[in-house]
Amino acid sequence: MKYLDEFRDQTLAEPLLKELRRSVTKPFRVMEVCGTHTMSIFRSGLRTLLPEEIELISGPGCPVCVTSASHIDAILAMAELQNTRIALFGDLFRVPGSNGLSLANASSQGAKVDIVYSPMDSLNLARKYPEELIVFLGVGFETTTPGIAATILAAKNSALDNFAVFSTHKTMPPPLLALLDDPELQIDGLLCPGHVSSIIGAGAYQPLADTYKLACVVGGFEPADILQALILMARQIANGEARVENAYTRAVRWEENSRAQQMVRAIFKTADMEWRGLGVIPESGLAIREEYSHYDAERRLNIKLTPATEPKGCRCGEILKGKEVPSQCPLYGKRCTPGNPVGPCMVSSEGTCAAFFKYTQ
Amino acid sequence: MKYLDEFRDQTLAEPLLKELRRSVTKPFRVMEVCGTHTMSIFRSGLRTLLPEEIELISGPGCPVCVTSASHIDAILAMAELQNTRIALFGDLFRVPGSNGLSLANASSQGAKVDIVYSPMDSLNLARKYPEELIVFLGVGFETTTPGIAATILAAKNSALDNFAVFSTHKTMPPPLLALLDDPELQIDGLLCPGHVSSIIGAGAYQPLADTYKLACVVGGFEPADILQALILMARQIANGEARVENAYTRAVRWEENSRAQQMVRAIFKTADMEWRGLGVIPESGLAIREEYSHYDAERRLNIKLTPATEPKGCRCGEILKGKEVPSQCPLYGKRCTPGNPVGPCMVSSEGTCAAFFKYTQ
Amino acid sequence: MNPGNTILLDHGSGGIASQELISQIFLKHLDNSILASLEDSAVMENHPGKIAFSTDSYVVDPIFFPGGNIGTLAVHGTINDLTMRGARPLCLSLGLILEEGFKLDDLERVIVSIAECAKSADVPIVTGDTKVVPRGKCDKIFINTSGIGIVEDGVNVSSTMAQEGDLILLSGSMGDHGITIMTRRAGISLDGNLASDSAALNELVALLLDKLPSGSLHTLRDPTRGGVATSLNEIAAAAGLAVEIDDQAIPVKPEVRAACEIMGLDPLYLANEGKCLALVAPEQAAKALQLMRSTAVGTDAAIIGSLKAGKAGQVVLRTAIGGSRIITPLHGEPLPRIC
Amino acid sequence: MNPGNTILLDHGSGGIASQELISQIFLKHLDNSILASLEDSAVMENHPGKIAFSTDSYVVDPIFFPGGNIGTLAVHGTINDLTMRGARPLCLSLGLILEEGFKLDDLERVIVSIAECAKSADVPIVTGDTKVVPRGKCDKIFINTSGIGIVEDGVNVSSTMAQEGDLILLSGSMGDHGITIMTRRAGISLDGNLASDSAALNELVALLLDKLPSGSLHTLRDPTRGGVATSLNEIAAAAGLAVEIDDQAIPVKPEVRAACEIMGLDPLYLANEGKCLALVAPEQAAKALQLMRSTAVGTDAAIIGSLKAGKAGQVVLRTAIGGSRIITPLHGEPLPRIC
Amino acid sequence: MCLAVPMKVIEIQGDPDDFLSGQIALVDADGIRKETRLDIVDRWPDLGDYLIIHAGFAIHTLDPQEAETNIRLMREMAEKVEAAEAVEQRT
Amino acid sequence: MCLAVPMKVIEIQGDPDDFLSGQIALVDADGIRKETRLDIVDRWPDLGDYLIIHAGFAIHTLDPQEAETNIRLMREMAEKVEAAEAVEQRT
Ligand code: SF4
Ligand code: SF4
Ligand SMILES: [Mg+2]
Ligand SMILES: [Mg+2]
Ligand SMILES: [Mg+2]
Ligand SMILES: [Mg+2]
Ligand SMILES: [Mg+2]
Ligand SMILES: [Mg+2]
Ligand SMILES: [Mg+2]
Ligand SMILES: [Mg+2]
Ligand SMILES: [Mg+2]
Ligand SMILES: [Mg+2]
Repeated sequence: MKYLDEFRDQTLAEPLLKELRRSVTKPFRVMEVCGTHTMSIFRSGLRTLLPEEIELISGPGCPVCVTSASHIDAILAMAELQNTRIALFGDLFRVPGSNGLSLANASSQGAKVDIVYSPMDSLNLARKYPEELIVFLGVGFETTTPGIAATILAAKNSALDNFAVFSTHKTMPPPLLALLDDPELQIDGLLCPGHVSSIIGAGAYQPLADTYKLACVVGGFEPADILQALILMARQIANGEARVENAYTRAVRWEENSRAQQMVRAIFKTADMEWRGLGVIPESGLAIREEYSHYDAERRLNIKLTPATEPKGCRCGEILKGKEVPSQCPLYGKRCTPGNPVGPCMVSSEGTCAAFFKYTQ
Repeated sequence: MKYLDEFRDQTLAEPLLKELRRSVTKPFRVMEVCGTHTMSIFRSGLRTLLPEEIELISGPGCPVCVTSASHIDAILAMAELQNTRIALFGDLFRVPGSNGLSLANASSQGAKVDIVYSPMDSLNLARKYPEELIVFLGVGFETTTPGIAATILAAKNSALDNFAVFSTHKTMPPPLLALLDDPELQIDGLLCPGHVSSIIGAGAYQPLADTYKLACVVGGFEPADILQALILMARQIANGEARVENAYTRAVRWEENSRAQQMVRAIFKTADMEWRGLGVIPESGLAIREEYSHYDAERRLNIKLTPATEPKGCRCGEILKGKEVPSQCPLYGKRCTPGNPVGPCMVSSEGTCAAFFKYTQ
Repeated sequence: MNPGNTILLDHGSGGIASQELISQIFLKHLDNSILASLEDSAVMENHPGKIAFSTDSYVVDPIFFPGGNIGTLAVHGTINDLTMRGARPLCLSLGLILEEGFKLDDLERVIVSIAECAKSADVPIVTGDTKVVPRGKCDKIFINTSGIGIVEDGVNVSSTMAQEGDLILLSGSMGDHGITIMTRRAGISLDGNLASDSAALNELVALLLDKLPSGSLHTLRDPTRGGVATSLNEIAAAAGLAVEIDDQAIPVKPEVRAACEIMGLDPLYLANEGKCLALVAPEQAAKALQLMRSTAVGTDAAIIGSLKAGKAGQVVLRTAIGGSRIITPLHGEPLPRIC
Repeated sequence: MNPGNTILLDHGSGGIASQELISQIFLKHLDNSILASLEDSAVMENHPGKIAFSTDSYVVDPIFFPGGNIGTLAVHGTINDLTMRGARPLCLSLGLILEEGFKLDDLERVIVSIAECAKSADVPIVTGDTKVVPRGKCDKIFINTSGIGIVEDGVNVSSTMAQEGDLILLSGSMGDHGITIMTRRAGISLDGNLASDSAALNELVALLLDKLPSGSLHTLRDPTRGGVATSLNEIAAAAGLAVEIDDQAIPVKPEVRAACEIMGLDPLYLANEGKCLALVAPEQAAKALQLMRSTAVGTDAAIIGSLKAGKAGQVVLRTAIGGSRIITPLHGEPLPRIC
Repeated sequence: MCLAVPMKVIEIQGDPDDFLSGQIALVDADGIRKETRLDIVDRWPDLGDYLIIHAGFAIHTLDPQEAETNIRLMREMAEKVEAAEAVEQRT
Repeated sequence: MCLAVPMKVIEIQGDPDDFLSGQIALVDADGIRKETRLDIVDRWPDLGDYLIIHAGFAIHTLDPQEAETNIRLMREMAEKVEAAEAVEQRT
């Protein structure tokens, strides 16, 4: 595929790797914030090639994995309602609620559960099943939210009544701030998420660079992209700098995508949000505005979130900060396995706990 | 089974057959009015044993077979309605409407069609599917109608709202009169239907015996019952008598079953009725009274019967009178076969045309 | 295997959940070394003789019923079909289609029955397959079994081998399975001591093949769907002869007959799942009958008629009162009637 | 067959409607003398060698798709499973479960495909069974095929025969079938030139068996559900060895890769229906590759890796940039993702 | 028309004059048991009586004496025939 | 988070300023075609442009020049490394 294959090319990756090794002058720790970065690093085998001075820490950047058990519980309750059909991204299908049950179980019990590729596909479901309420599960960060906002607007514009969104939308900076505010968290650089940055602009990381003295580099998702980003980061660290740099210029500008952000602001407002493994983080989520409350599944179905009862013992918060390893968690390998995940680090197939489990069995 | 096996016994049937042969002094024609008699004569092989002086003519006494194509069309239209479930006796499942399609086809196209043993079973369906209207297909003669009347009353008494009956109920005397009024129809005796007579009483045939000078004998359904009835009939004919006799005294009295008849009269009133193969016969049917119109599917669903368009050419009327044989029908073996029956004589697996087809292939 | 204790779509993915199902339920109960190899196909020693091969799918509703369940039918049915050609059953395959949401406990109950039946008939399940379909796309569980058997040299049993004069034996009572299933269905509730006759016939047939002189057992047929009426028509048609049977000779249990009378059904058209027809040279019929009756599944065996010259393909029944009627094949699924 | 031109419950009754279906659709297209005898089981000549036996049920939705239909899968799938043990396929059974209301035209279309595939692979359908379930109790049509094959003396192909040093050949591109089906499902609409790879591999395998020195072809496996990732894990586990493969050597069509990128899927986990893995002694690998490439179904064949000493059961992938990752078996049905 | 079978009453519920109560009998034939409605039966049965059942409703309470008479009359007729035949054969 | 792929625009419907019209582009990658929404894209694309598509929405119109620069810069970096290495090896 054009604009993908070029950046996967070994003839590019190999010299970039050499340049990276050359640029690294001392050990440093990088948090790759974004789950898609984690995934790409894993799939390309990059982790096995990086100089050992670079320690990669996977951040809280998989929106599916950080969806809290109490949100899943609420979703399972909606799935049981008569005349309700749940539309969702496939990633969410197997994420468990507080009793270990997921939408895969709900589906097996007769809940109507449809996997869609795009939120717009759920409007087609609404047309196809006029007697049902289609509840789209709104998960995602800055990249995904604008499309869901646009879908709500499209529903309104086409007077589709039987459609609502259950919003668990999250924004990226707050959990990063929460992690970075922990003095014990020692990281030197942030590999900033490429597609989130397409929306919020590379400039959004300036405060992080300034406040926490972090080398912030926005990177694309192909191996060469990541290597280039790491080279820039290594150079900053070697030079004692802490700037925002953009290594993904083909997709990311310094400024935000204002069409997308305006769409989000029109439909959503900030709200407190619970994160799996991290608890409630103030102002870290997005709720549907009053004006669009008709499209808000939470209000329309009068859903009350049962206060977070995260499984006792999950150490994800500490693991995400790189302060602990999975085997220190009392649930690891016992109550918490890839087949029956408890925390986000096990839910994500490339999460730290899942990877640890898989490769140490 | 007690009270069945005794009357199937060869040690009884054999001497009765001899007595019958002895009692027959000249050829005579008997119409066995009732489809169950036809069936029993066939299943027991009695037809192969009777003296050849006795010619049996099968009458219009199968309530399923005489249900008109226009009634079936109306039923198929109801079966297509949303939130409607058809409950019916199994016999009706394959009876075709005017375009050759039956409830078996409707079912294959997604219509909800439930076969029941008793009309009361359809009240259970009404309880099980509260959002659907259960339409019970009321077919039957005097024997069946009282139970259906009692079912309507039970629905009313238990305030079951989602239940209605589509009434194609018929009464026996009118079509007999219609057939007997044809001067070309030459019959000497009537084998009167045992279970209809349980309800209407043997006395009901007195006018027929008087008017048409027919030997009328009420018979049970086991071989010995039928033989005994034929013996009584042969004796009457030998003696030039035309009386009503009851050879089924264990189940039939001279008087009607007034509890059953009162039940019918409370719920139904007489109405004109279309018969397959015979056309509309005045006052030959039963319609649900105004007071119970809530349980009348015809009114509740505003069903209009499309005027009888019996397939052109069907000679059932003549065949039922014994005036023609099936091969004289232009549809016989071509458009009309047991797999795709047109007239009642082919619908019933023991009907004259079906039997003719089966045993001459 | 999953917290909800039901079948999930993932159990049919071919991945880890499928493997868990295989090891925790299938291999646990059906274990044998050929099956356990989990290769694309089973490979077994061959035996001299011809190869018999048969397949049947089982979709019975309800899946559990007095006298058996869908699993017992699946094992017995295919064993019987093999046996009806005089084959010694060698092995079975097991193809499952499961509905998302099907209870794992019910699955295990079915698999345990399959294991027991396979073991008691000494016919192992050597290869299998499991698919899962979304809820509402099948009804709990459908099973296919196929089977291989070996027809020893000199054995030649088929409908075309039937000969004029052959006596027709029936190994037991008619209609038990069909009426049992019908009275379990919604809408028709009869209580009583009805039970399916689900049983394997391989021992009974092996006895006939062993003890009767070679060439005297001509035809075998198991009267399943369509009943003995349809099977006899098929035999008569294949043999080009007429069949004559005696109504009073056909064993029918009193409770089955009573249920049939109530619903207006004919036991000759109801399905059986552990019975066979055997056409035997007349001089060996008495011995064949005695052999059948010596087996647990053949205690009610009877000689019910014979093959005659006459209208090819016609089946005539002599009735209790000495009359006769022609028995046609089943026209449509038997349904309860009012007239 | 009926005025509505759809399957009715009566078509599964075992009576006259069933017989009409058999003669007017099945025998019309699948005709051969063994099937046409319509006995309880087929009886065939045996052949020297071991017996291979396999079964699979097919429940694919949609039933028609570019590159094939449920019928082509049913024939190819079981032929391929037999072939994966080095067997020469002898015959197939055909078990149909039909939904009341299924269009007879669609049924005939499927049967015609089955007939064509069976004929072109020279593996006849010798026995069959048809059941009909009420509307809503299955999804249009489910098919089971089981098959018998003969493994000639001296042939011994299985996962346990895989040896250290064996080279791993793949007969063609990955993911074609899986991605084609996924993009036909409701909710996910991609246009493009995607087509299932449904094909029979018996000729390709026969060629390898004939032309390679005896004993040099060790293992065959068709990477269907679970994809090549899962098949390689199964081989590694059975052989007690490690597998190492090269990502860049694995053939994937550009359009398949593009569709996978869009939906976040990995072609290594997608089903294939006309491909096989072959493990060959290293000195014969080049010849085996050339033989594969000489067949119509093997033009894109490639050597993708080898069997190594190492952690038993582990599969390691060398990535395009020279890194490595561990390939686990499929965890759950692949679903489109956003991250 | 009108398949109906005799079954023996083994239990009775309800009251002949109260249509609002369930008028139900449990009946048996050769071990097969079935609930049948008594709403339209001509005569309220006693335990041990036989009912003629059609489509779930008892339409008639069989008079056991009448039934025995029925059989007896037929038997007599039959015996007379046999006797006559025996005479014929002897002559 | 946020799987997204570049695909080439081959057809455009709707108007950048009218949210009520369907804002849709037909996009292609290696023969795979998909309709994508343009509601939230940063810059209204021209035919032949590449869009970055996430969950059915274009989130960014790829600047072809920027992309080429992107690749060029990487290549230059890579070439420099190779050249340096060649020098090293020679010495
Ligand atoms: S093992 Fe499970 S519970 Fe423990 S930290 Fe990891 S994800 Fe959380
Ligand atoms: S053959 Fe058919 S159409 Fe003709 S008289 Fe008989 S039933 Fe009527
Ligand atoms: Mg396989
Ligand atoms: Mg079979
Ligand atoms: Mg069978
Ligand atoms: Mg399989
Ligand atoms: Mg179900
Ligand atoms: Mg059979
Ligand atoms: Mg298989
Ligand atoms: Mg297979
Ligand atoms: Mg079969
Ligand atoms: Mg369907």
